[in-house]
Amino acid sequence: MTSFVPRIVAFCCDKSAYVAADRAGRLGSSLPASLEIIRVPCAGRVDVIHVLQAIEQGADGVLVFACHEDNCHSLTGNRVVQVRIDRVHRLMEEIGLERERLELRHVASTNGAKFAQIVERKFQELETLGPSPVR
Amino acid sequence: MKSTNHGRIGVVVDHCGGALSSLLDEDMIQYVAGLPQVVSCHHDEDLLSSGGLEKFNDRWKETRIDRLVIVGASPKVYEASFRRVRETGRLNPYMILVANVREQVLWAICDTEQAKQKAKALVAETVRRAGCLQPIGREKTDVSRHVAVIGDGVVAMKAALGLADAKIPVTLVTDSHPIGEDMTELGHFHQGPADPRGWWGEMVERVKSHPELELKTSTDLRDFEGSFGDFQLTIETPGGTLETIRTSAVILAMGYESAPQREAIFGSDRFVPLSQVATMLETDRPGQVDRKPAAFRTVGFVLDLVNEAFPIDSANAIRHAISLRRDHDCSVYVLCRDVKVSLQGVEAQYRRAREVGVVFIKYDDPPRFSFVNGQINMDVKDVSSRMRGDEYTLSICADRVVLNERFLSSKRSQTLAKALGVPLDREGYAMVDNPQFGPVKASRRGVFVVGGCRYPQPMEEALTEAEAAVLEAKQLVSRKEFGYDLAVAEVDPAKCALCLTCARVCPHSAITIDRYAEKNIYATDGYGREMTWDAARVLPVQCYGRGICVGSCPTKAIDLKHQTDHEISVHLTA
Amino acid sequence: MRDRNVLIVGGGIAGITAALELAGLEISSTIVERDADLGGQARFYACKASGECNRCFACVVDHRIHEVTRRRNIRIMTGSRLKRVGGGPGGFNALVGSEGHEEEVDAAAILVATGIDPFDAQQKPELGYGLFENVITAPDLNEMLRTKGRPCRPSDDAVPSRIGFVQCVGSRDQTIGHPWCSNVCCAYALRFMRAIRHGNPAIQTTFFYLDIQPLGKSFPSLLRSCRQDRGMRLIRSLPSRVDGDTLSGDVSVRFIDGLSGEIVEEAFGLLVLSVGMTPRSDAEQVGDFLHLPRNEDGFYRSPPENSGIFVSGACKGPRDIGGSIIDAKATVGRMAHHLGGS
Amino acid sequence: MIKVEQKPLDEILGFLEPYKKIVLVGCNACAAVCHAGGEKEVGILAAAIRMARKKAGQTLDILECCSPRQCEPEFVEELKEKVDDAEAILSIACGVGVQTVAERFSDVPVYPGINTMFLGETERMGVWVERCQACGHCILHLTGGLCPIARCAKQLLNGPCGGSQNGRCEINRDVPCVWHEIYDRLVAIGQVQVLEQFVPAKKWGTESRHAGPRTLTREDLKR
Repeated sequence: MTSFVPRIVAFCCDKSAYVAADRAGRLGSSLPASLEIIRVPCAGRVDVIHVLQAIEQGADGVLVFACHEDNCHSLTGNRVVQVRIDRVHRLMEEIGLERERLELRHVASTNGAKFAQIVERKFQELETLGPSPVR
Repeated sequence: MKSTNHGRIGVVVDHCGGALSSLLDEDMIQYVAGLPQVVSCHHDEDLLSSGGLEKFNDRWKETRIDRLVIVGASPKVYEASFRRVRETGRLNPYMILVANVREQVLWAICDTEQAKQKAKALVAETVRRAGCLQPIGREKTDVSRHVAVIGDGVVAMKAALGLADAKIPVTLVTDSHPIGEDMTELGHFHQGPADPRGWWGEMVERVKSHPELELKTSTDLRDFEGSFGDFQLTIETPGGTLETIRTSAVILAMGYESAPQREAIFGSDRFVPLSQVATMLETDRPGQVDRKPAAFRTVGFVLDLVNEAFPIDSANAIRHAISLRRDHDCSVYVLCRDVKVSLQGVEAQYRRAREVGVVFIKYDDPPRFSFVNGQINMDVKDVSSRMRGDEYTLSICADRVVLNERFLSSKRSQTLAKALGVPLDREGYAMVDNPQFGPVKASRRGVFVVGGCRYPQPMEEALTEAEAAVLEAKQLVSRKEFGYDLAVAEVDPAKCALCLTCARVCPHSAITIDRYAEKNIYATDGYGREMTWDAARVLPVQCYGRGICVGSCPTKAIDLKHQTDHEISVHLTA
Repeated sequence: MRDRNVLIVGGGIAGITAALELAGLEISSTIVERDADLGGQARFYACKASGECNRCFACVVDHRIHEVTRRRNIRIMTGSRLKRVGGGPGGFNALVGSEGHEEEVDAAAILVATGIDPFDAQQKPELGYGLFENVITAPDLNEMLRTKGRPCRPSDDAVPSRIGFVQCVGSRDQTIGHPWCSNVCCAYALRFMRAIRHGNPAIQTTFFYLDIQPLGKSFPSLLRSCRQDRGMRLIRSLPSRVDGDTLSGDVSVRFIDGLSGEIVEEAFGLLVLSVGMTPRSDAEQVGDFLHLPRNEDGFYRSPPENSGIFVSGACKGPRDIGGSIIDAKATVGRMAHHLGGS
Repeated sequence: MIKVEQKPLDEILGFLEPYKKIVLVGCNACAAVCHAGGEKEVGILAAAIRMARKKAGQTLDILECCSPRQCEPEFVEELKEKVDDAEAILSIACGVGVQTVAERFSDVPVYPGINTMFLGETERMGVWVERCQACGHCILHLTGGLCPIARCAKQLLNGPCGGSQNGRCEINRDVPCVWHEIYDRLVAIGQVQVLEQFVPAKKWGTESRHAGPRTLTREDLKR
C-alpha cells in the first residue's frame, strides 16, 4: 500500500487549464510526477470513450479541466463535457468503480495555484482510495 | 488501431537558455536519440532568441525528417514561431509537437531522479504521438467588401454610418419606415448630445443620403445562411417579394423595450412612467393651479421596484428631479434602494440635486401606495432614519408619482438573434455574457451584436459598442481574402447517419447538412451524379477546431484534423 | 497605411487592446509602458470565478498580454516614459526614455491610455491600512488569491473565518477631494465575496456599502445570487473607525447596525478595503506634454479628433476591463478613420 | 424512426457470464441516431464490459464491429469472419437487427444489448416520443395528422374518452390528451367535419400483429 503512487490523467483545455498547469510550477507549486497532461483544444473535445480508455489503460484517476461556466471559448464546451462526465459517472457506478476517480473541475488560465491544489487533493484522495480495480 | 510506425522524426532539444541543461544531460540525450523513428537530434541553447527553427532547415534536408519534436518549454511559447515555419521552412506547422519539459517537469517536480524519469516518459510519449501527425493545409476564402447591419434604431444607424464612412458598402436592413421616426431612444441616454433632436435629424439625413449606404426600410429578415465572407441574407421587402443580399459580415444592432409597471397602467393618471416626464412637463404646467386641475406641486420618483441592477433610470430620474425642483419649483422626493451614480457625471448631478433641495429616501421594503384626497400617499420606511434608532414610517403625499419602466428584451430582437445563430441568455437578451467573446463578437464568425438587445445599457455605451463592432467588421472585410488553417473538424460523409447532433451542438454554427452526390455509397454506376445523398458538412471558415462535435457524433464520422481520436488513444495507451 | 506607426502611451488593457486592434488593421504601433511589465493594474487580477465565471476578465487580460507579445508589428518598450512630444497631427515625434537610454519614436497619431492609480488607502487613516496587518486593499487580495489560491491573514497566514469588505474607499468622498464614483468597486467586491464563499463556504463575508452600483450585463444575476447567499451580509453603512487587536490579529470595525440603529463594533479576521480609482500621479505631467484637457475630477477629456491625439480607457474616467476593451476598440476605429482621412 | 435504449450494464453482464470471447455488433442506422447503438456506443459499451469483467477478476475478449444497417442480410453477411471464432454475439441494434443476426448465425447465441422502444420522432435533442404503432391501417387523414392509436392511452378511434381535463390525459397528467389536440388541429385547418366520419374498430386480427408476423411483399421488386 505504501508504494502505491496513483496515476492521474488530466485532460486540460488549451485555453485555461493547460496555461494554468504551465503556471503552477512557476508559482512554486509542485505537480506529482505521475500526472499525465493531455492537451485538448476545448474540454468539449473530451468524449466518454476517452475517459473510459484512460481508466482502462491504467489510470487511477481522471481529471477533466474545463473553463468556468460562461467562460468557455466555444460557449458550450464546458457544459457539453459536463453531460458526458455525468454519463461516465453512471457507467462507473454500474461497473463498480468509485465515482471519485473521475472529476470535472473548472479553472481559469490565471489559476495556477488552484490547478496544483486540485491535482494535489485528487492525488491524496486516490492514495486513500487505492489502486483502480481495473488497472 | 492504425499503425503509428511511419514517419521520420527529428528532435530539437531546446535548453531554454541553460535552464534545462541539468535535466537534459548526456544520458537523456542518448535516450531521446535512441527512440524509435527518431532520425536526427539537434541542440539549441535558446531556440526563441536564436532565430527559431529556420536554421535547422539544411540539416533536416539531409535527414529527410517529416515531423519534429521539440524538447523544451511550453508549446505556448513556440506557437508564434511555428506559424513562421510555414513561410520559411519545409515543415508543416502541424507536424511539430512539443514535449513541455520545462513547465511540466523542471518547474513542477522537485525530486531530480523523478524528474529525469518523468522527462524521459514525456519525451517518449511525445515521440510516439508524433507518428500520428498529419500535415494540414491552409485555405483562403474570398471576402466581399460588404457588411449588412440589421436594426431599427440609432445604434444601427451609427454602425451603418461608421462602415459607410470607412468606404465599406453597407446595407441597413430595418423594420421601421421611414427610418428615424421613433425617437424614444433619445430617452436612453444619460447625458446625451447637446441638441438631441438636431443630432438625431442630422444622423437620419446622413443615413438617407450616404452614397455607400443602401437603406432597406420596412423589411424583415426571412432567412440567414452561408458562412463568413459569403452570408446570404434573405429579406422580405414591403411588396412581399424576397430578396437575397450577399454580405461578408452582419451586425445586429437592436434596442431593448420597456413596459410600464402595473400601477402606471391600472392606477390612475397620477402615476407617470419615467419616459413620459418630459411630456408631462409640457402638457401639465406644474404650480399653475388656476390653469389646470391636474397641476402638481409635489412629485415622487419611485425607483428600483424594477430594474434594480441597471444604472440608467437613476441618472434620468436625478436629471428630471433637478429640473422639477429648480425650474418648476416642485417638492421632489426620490425613493430608491440605491442611488446609482456609476455613470460618468451622475455623482455630480446627484450632489446638485441635493443642493437644490431634492429629497432622497432609501428604502429596503418597497413603499406602499394609497390614494388620499386625490393625491398618492406613499408610506415608506426610511433606511437612514431607522439608522438613528427610531423606526418610523414616512408618509409622503404626492400629486404625481413617477415610476420607471421595466426593461424587456424585444421579441423582434429575439427572433433576429435566433435567425443569426446568436444564443439568448435567460432573460431573452441576445448573447451569453461570456468574456471570451468580448463583448460584441458572436460565436459565429462574422456576426456581431451590439446595443440594447445585448442588455439594457445607456445609449452612450451602446454607441461605443457600435463603433467597436464597426472596427471589428472592418478588420474582417478590409482584406480581400481570409486565410485560415484547415485545423478543423471533418465529417466522413460515408459514416454520417444524419442524426443532426453535430449541427445542433456546434456553438459556432459551423455545421450544415449538405449533399454529397459524388460519394453516394448506395448509388450504382451511372446513377451517382443524379442521386443525392445527404451528410453533415463542416464549414471550415466557421469552424474553430475545438472538437465539440467530434465527441457528440454517435457514428465516429467526425474527427478533428489537428488532434485525431487516434492521437488521443495513442497518448492514453502508455 | 502599412508604414504608419501609432504611439500608445500606457500598456494596460486599453493600450494592449488598441495595439492588437491596430495590428488587425495592419497599422504598427509602439507601446510605451512605465512599468517593467505590460498589463497595467489588470495584470495583478486573480480569477474571481465561483464555479461559474463572474466576469472579472482576469483571464482575458492574461490572454491579451500573451497575444500582444507575439505580434510582429507591435513594438513594446517597457520601463520607459514619455519625455517629450514634438510635431503635430500626422507627424508626431516623441522622445521616449528608459534608464540610460533615450530614443525618438515617430508616430502618425498618439493614443493615451495611461489608466489609473488605485487609491492610496493610507490617506484614510481611520480605516487602519498600513497600521494593522490584517487590513488589506483589494489589489492585495487579488495578489493573494492569484498566488496562494485562497484568502489568508497576512499576520499569521491563517484562513480568516470572517472577512469584511469596505466600499467607497477613496470614492464618493469629498473629505479627500474624490467625489466621483469609481464604478467598478461594488462589482469586484461582490465577485470577490462569491469567489471566496465558493472556495470556502465556512468563510462569512460582510459588505459595507453606501449604494450598490451596477455594472454590466450580468450584474443582475450577480446581485441576486449575493442577496440569496446567507453567508453574505450586505450592510448599508460605511465603517467610521477600524481598530486592530495585536494579540488575536482581529480587526474590529465600528459601524451603524441597520436593524437596531445602534453603533456597534464587530471583529473580522480580515478587512478588505475596496479602493477606488484615481487619476495617475503623473496624469498632469503627461497631460501637459500633449495639451490634454482634463475634467473637474482630473481625468482626461477627449481632445478634438483632428489633434491626432486620442484618449482611451480608464484615464478618461473609471471603467472596468470590459468597458476599457470596448472603448479601446471604438477609439481605434476613430483613429483609423482619422489616419485614413489625413 | 425506431427508438432504442441501452440495457442496464448488469443485465448485459449477466448474458455474457459464461463467455470468454464475444463479438459486439453495433448498427449505424436508427440505433446510432438515438445514441445507443452506433460505432461510438460499441466502443463505450465494450470498454465498460471489459472493465466490469476485469474488476470481477475475469477477462473477456471483445471484438468490436459495426454494421451500416443490421436489418440487411448483405451487411450482416460481412460480419461472418468476425463471428467465426466468437462464442457469442452481443448486438446493439433494434430487435430487428438482433434477429437478422440470429438468423444468419444460427449456431452462435445472440444477445440483445438494447431495448427497442417505439417508432418515434425527436422532440428535441435527447428526447424522443412515440408517434406510430405500425398498425397497418393509417387513419391520420381523419385525425388532423395526429395518431390516436399511438398517442391515446386508450387507443380510442372516435373521440376522447371523456376523462381528460384541461387537455391532459386522465391516465397520465404529463401527457396531453391527443383527442384534445386533434380537435384543436382540425379546427385550425378547418376540417372539424371529418370527426363525423365513423372509424370502425380495427381488425387487429388480420391487419395487425395479433395474427403472427406480417409480411410485406412488393411483386415488382421481389426476387
